[in-house]
Amino acid sequence: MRYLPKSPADREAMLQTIGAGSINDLFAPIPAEYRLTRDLNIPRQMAESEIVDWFRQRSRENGEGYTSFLGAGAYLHYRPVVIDALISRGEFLTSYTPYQAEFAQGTLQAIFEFQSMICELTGMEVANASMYDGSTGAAEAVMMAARLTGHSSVLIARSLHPEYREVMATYATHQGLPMSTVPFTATGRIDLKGLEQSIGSDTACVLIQSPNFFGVIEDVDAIAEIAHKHGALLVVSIAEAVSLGIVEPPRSADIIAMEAQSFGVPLGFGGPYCGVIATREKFVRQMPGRLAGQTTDSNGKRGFVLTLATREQHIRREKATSNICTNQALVALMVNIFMTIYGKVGLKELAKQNLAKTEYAAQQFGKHAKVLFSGSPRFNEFVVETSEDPSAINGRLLGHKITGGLTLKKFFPEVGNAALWCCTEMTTRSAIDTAVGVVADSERSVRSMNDSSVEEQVR
Amino acid sequence: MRYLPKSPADREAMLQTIGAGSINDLFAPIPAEYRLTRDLNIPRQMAESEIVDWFRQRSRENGEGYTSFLGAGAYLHYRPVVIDALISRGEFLTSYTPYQAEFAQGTLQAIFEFQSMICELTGMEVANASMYDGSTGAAEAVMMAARLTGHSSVLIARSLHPEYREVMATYATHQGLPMSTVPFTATGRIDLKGLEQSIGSDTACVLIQSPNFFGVIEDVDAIAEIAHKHGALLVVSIAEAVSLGIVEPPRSADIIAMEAQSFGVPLGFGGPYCGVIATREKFVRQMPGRLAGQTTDSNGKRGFVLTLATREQHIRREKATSNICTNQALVALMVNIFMTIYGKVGLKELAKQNLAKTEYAAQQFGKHAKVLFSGSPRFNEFVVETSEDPSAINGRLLGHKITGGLTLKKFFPEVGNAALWCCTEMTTRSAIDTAVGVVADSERSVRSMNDSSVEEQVR
Amino acid sequence: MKHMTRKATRHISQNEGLIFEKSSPGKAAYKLPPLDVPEVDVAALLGKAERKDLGNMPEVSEIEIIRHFTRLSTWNYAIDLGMYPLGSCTMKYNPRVNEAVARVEGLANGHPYQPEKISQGALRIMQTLSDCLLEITGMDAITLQPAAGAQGELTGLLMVRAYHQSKGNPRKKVLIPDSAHGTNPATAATVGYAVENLKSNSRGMVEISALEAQMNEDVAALMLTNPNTLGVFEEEIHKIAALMHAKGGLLYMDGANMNALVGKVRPGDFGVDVMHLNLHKTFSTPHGGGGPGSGPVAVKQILEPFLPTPIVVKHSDDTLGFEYNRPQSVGRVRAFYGNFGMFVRALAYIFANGPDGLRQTTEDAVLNANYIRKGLEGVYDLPYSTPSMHEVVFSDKIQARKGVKTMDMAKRLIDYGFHPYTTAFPLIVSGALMIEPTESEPKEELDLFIEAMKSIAEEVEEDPEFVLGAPYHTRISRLDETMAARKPVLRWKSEPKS
Amino acid sequence: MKHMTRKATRHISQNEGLIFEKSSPGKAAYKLPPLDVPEVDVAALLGKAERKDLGNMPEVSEIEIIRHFTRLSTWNYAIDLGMYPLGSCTMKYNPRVNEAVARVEGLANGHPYQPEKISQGALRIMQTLSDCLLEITGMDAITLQPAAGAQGELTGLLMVRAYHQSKGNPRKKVLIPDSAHGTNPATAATVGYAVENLKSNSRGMVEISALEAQMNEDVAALMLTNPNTLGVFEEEIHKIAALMHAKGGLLYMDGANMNALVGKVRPGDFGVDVMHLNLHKTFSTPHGGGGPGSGPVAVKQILEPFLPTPIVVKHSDDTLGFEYNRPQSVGRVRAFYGNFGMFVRALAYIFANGPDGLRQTTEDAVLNANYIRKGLEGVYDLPYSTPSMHEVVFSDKIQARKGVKTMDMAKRLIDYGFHPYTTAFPLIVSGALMIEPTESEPKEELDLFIEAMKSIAEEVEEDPEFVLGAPYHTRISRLDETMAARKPVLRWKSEPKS
Ligand SMILES: Cc1ncc(COP(=O)(O)O)c(C=O)c1O
Ligand SMILES: Cc1ncc(COP(=O)(O)O)c(C=O)c1O
Repeated sequence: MRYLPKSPADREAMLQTIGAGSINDLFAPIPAEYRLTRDLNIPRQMAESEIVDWFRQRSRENGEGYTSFLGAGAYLHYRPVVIDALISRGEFLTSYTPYQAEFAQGTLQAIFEFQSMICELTGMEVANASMYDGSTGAAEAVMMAARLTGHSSVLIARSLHPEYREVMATYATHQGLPMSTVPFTATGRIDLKGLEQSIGSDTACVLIQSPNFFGVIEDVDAIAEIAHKHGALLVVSIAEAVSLGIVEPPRSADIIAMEAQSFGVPLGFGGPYCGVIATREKFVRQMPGRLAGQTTDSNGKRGFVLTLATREQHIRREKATSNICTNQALVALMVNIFMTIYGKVGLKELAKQNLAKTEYAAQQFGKHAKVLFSGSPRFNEFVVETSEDPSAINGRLLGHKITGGLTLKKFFPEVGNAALWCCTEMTTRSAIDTAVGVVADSERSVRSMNDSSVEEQVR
Repeated sequence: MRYLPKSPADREAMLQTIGAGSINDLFAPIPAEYRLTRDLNIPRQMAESEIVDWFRQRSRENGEGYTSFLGAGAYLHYRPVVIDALISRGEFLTSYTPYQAEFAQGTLQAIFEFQSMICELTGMEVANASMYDGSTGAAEAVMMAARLTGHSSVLIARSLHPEYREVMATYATHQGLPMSTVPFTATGRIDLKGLEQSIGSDTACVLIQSPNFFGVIEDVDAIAEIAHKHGALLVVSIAEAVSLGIVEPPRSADIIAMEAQSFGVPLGFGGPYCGVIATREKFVRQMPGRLAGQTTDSNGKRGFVLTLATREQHIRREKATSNICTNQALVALMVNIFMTIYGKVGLKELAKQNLAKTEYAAQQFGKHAKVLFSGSPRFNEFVVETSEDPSAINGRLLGHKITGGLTLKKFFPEVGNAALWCCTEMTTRSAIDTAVGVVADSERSVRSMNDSSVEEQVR
Repeated sequence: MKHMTRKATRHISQNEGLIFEKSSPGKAAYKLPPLDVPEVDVAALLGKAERKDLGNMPEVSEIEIIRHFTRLSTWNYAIDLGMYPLGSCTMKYNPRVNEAVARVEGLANGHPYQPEKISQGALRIMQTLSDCLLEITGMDAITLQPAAGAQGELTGLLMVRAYHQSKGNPRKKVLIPDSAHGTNPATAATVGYAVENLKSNSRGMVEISALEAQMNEDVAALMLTNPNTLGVFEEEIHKIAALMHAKGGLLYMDGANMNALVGKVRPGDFGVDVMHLNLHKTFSTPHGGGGPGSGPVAVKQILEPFLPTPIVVKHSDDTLGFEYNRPQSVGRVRAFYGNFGMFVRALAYIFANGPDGLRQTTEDAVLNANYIRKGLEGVYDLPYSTPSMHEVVFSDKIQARKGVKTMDMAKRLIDYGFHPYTTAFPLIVSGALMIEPTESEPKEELDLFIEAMKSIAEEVEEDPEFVLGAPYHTRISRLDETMAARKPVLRWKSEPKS
Repeated sequence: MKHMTRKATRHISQNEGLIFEKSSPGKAAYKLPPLDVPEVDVAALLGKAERKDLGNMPEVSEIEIIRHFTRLSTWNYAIDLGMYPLGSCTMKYNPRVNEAVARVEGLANGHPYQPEKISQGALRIMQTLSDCLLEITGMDAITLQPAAGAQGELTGLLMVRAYHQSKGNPRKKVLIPDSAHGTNPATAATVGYAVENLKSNSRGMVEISALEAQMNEDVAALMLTNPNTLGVFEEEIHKIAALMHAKGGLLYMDGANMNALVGKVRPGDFGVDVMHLNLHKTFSTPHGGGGPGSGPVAVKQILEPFLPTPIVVKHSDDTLGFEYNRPQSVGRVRAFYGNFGMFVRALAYIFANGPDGLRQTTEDAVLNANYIRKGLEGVYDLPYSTPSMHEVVFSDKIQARKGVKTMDMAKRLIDYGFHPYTTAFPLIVSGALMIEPTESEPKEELDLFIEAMKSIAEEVEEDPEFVLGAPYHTRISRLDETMAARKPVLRWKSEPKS
């Protein structure tokens, strides 16, 4: 009961003031037959040291100490220690949504700065305070596009993160928003011809990802042109925010739905992350999520408030632009601090290091196996096709304390024995060389097996 | 240069304002022949990630993951996470000595509470804001005793922490304070007869430790009686603060010099720790170190200030009670928070767990080897005498990822093959059993060797 | 100050501009390690996709960043500073050990796609938390995937829809009491249901006869908050459940107010079919200025087939894993597995409390709310005299006569050093003061709060104009929200170069 | 406020009593794990040594502790909040990475007596830091043992004494300029030396002729701060060293002001024999409200035999270890090896800067001080016009005519949102304003400071009485220090039970 600030005497005195004979008097409204008369069957109260030990043990069972080549929507970048030092301040950590602006200017100004930086980076005019994550952000962006256009079907690139596609499907089902998929070509980019064919006058938007799930940068302008020609909006999902340091943002998009996890948010086994939606000013009243805006106080001093709340559920209820309430504020603050630390020059340099590591790795892998889509520009991910099933190779890599690239079979059976590899500034050359070595060994042994089976056949 | 908040343009503008042509103009007062015209030969500027990696590597070389039975003036107790969460607040971490009271009430009130709790725990009337550590605190307490009595020799228990003794010797050398040592008896306690014989009318104080270096609780009242009878003061050093939860404080002492590391301060390879001196009110003006005192502001509101500064070097210079200036403030704050967390009931319960673990361990060791001084009351340390050199046993324990007790030979050649073991609430029964097992094996193999050499002799 | 408060004083507070106003070319807070692979020619690799310029992104040093956010933080109120009695938000203590364990290396750095073999720690956490939450709610199956309460609602209603669909008819409507939180109707709309309002009765509860009248085969579910947003336990919950079930409908419970129930009664036992929990309310994960949250959805057996994918399962070799192949699933509601970091924190909270601690927590929460109710009864109008559980809702009826509204008194409360109560709802109370102290408040703080509220009521009597001008003691005075909405300035822009 | 400041505003601040005033029997913030060994009978084990009662130790819960110390903290000013121009204290930015690496498990939990074999990490840190500090100072050997600057002085003078002793005569006196910090004479006394004052000349420096006159075979050493406490570099340092050495004396340098020199000039090169460093000043370890510090002492070869034990050595197998067997050593100055946690931080700081960063740091520190000097020249009296290095010392001569002293203006500066400068010394300046901005201040903050100081000077002209009443904007007004000293209340006492 170490969190409870009451002594038995306090409780007694309070009950007396209230005029209750015992605490259970206060629970009288609960029908007696439902009242729990036993202890919950959960673990007994533990000491803090036991709790810490228990989770440390879980940590040791959870890949502690492995070097990873996994990306696919969750990226390992260095997190400057300043981030946690600052977000751990109780004034940020333990405050609520800044509904009372005069008592929450810290959070509000930080949100305003977050929105501003997201705009700078994405080339959009307005950005919101955050969405749950990249996948739900993308789904909300599509619903927003449907409201904006009044159209009611959606085109989705197959090269969008497959789990984002699934989420999109879940959200769209009951919105009367039929979805269809646009394939990618051998370049790893969206099939523009296919897009032209699928798009129609009822298309609310085209949803693509760039860099896409394979790390390939799409020709956004070409896609935008097609979309706009048909009165559809272009929604671009960005899953790897660090790409914005060196990859031109999709300025021709109408809505950008971004996952900002790369900006200082721990991998954390998949969450909490930080979605964010950015768009043009003229679309702002259809935007979901909270917005901080600048205003003045009664003495003319600059200050910030949550604004345009008439879009939101607590005012508009069933007519709101979204049902979102709690968002990812503290994670957005991490992102904010990360963007501030790296800033104008650092984000570029960081992105460049990612590019260089990835280029080196792709070159090395390319010597032994096939790197798919290698004619297209890419950021920090690439697909390696091997002769052997990549799961088997990954199994061997675990022995080197390395987590290999993501096996694509589950999501993209059409690419065969392929895996999605990711390098960031954290990936060392020696880890790359080790992984390449294991892949090379695999290729060699498959070749020699093939040779010997050829020999066998010959014999 | 990430810590430097200036752009090249800022520097240029400032130089212009100053009227300097270049930054080196400002270094003109340094004779040219001494100016460094090369880079310092130190490691190149490192990225934060590299720094973290470097120290993590050092950590792995530094006993990470070992279970330890070491005490001897540095104790491993559980540190509630609240401590670091609070002392990491910039307002505590990055403020200076509270010389400007109106802008430092947080630090000052915390010091006042620290002093108050130290008084409660030690049974003394006043306590200071901290000293460097237990060893220097003891030395300062002795010099204080010399000033108070006007006497000029010192008696020191041999059962005082041997490094404290060394520090005492260093400090005393040039103070004209001849030191002599009072031995301990087979009970592990100070030789009261020896004390009676050594003490004289010129003795400024008797300095003992309780629980002493062997974990044995001294008969403080008896020692105090002897000291006082001869006009000497009794200075008691307490190295294991947790003992105060269950061991009667040395109320008959005149000065208590305490090491409070046990109260929430990391082992940290020996520092920073937290010394503190507590004494009687009448001695306060000879006390070294800072003191916070209560007062009121011009509106009669309660507030706190540093006080009795006329004892200190910045006012009194060569006539000060001590040369101490910077103390261990942030560490004292850790101690403060720890004391607050455990409080009146928790400190007792904590101490009781230490006692129980130690008793269990001593019992178990006692089945196979000799536990010295076991007739005397002890807290959480005990001395085990083995047939084999304990260093050899400890070498084997390292294989079990256990750090055995401290080999005493270096400090106390007279005790032979003995080691000082410590158990705290962190020591698990299974670790104790493993260590006991290794000691038991050692005893068995020595016995069988002896047996076989006896056999050999017989043959 | 008209009246004095023992709670707070004024003190000097640092000003701070926008980060962009501190930027200057050449300052930097980062440093990258040297590259251990060859440099690349970006133009050659990216072609026209290369970005040349990062616009007005700031350039500042580390100390400026520390000061910037430290200064900003000092302008916020927080639970760590005092009582934060926002009704319906359960602003309880956020234990520090939660933060510590969430940052343990293997948990903070675990990749969602790392092999199951090296994900056993995370899976075990999810499994253990699920077990605990099922025991606490008395439900049969659970998903941890939803990111917050509202997404929990969405997930729950999707399952409701899938369930009815599986019976051949998704039905058309969801019944929602007029006292409900805005997310309830907003969610129902998202799932494609029409929202039908259910009027509360004079005791602030569902009127059984009204429910009887409105319930029919078109109704998919009733979304009920229990205790409801008045802090009132629906005493006839069993009848409500029976009524719904009789017509094939389901009972959805918005679990935002579970802090009134944990360890004392289980929704699964009183007829709830599906419910969400807010780990960021009941289970102490921090609010963080608005999030992140986590909104697990617990269901009865009948709804289990519809849970989002993946779910955690135990393999035959006793290791844990994810099961994706669930044909009746409503699908994913977000990428990966949910806000895992919040699972860690919530589980740490459950461990720290145990069965006895959780029960005592609930009791203290209810005790605190009733203590405040007692202290302010008569001073403020109590629109519903029904017994309060974990929160109490007053109205500004008495003060409104002097022209002072709930929001005005809220602003004045800031001057007294307290964060205000919730003013935005429940809509059935005009001018609501919705007060939820949680269990984390000592008697001392409650007494100060009661004192402050009484003092404000006196001020309203003596000088209503004065109260309307509040707050007076904050670094800025009342902000112009109308202007903010009329001419939205939603981002910083660099001054046009002259 | 008479004049406006752009630096700060007033805001609401939480009150908080003493922790004892929150205590109540039965509250607890701790919980111990179940005991895995048998319970013991305390009375049987301890007999009369058993403690029965812990007096008035508090009983409070965790949330109350979080609030208590969080509230207290908000009453403090700090580097993280803004400029902290305490002269001689080098209040520079305390990097957060230092705190992170100091908490890495094997370093935070290393026991000082663990076997050398598993202490190589800590030893390597000590070794690397020592190497860096020797390169920075240009000295030959070093001890990291002293806990702070003053203990560094003690250690240095002990070595001086041991050195002279080894030559047959410990000598009697230490020369100390009148501008020196109080620890210098206090330390000399502790080591048993008589202190002889050395008068500064009109330029604020050591007067060579005076030194010549006072230097003789009775003098063990000159303790010199360089740059001295006026922020002035002793231009004739080479002559000073030569003079000392000619008479067999040693030159001790108080390195408190090394922030003016690092990377630009090395004391070892200009004749210093022994010096201490303050890791908590020059090397960025946090001040923490008054400590901990760390005061390594670096020496020339001739003093190496006298270093405290143990020292770090490299064994023949290239592992590191401690060497205890040093017969000429002055002995230990504290238990274990010094404030190791500060070594980690200081080394992290050196790594983060590198040679270029350290030099730029020094240049910026000197630039900042000179910028302030320029900005306030004429407004405040500059008693010595000698060029300033890293700090500038004004006097209150102009303002004192109106009855306003340096401490009064310091209090008023608080109202402007700045921590005051140092007022206590150097004693050779009556009414000193000793201002050390460090390199951590942006131009913007310096401009605000200059503006504030000018504004205060104007206020003194216009309304000196007003300034005498400062501070006005803090949560408490000026505290009665006289009463505190006259009737000391140094601890809380429970109210006598009535
Ligand atoms: C009663 C009720 N339901 C639903 C919600 C929405 O929960 P969330 O903010 O986690 O989405 C809230 C949040 O305040 C609430 O109070
Ligand atoms: C010039 C000078 N010398 C010595 C000291 C004493 O150093 P410490 O406080 O680390 O003991 C100080 C501290 O302020 C100082 O400024």
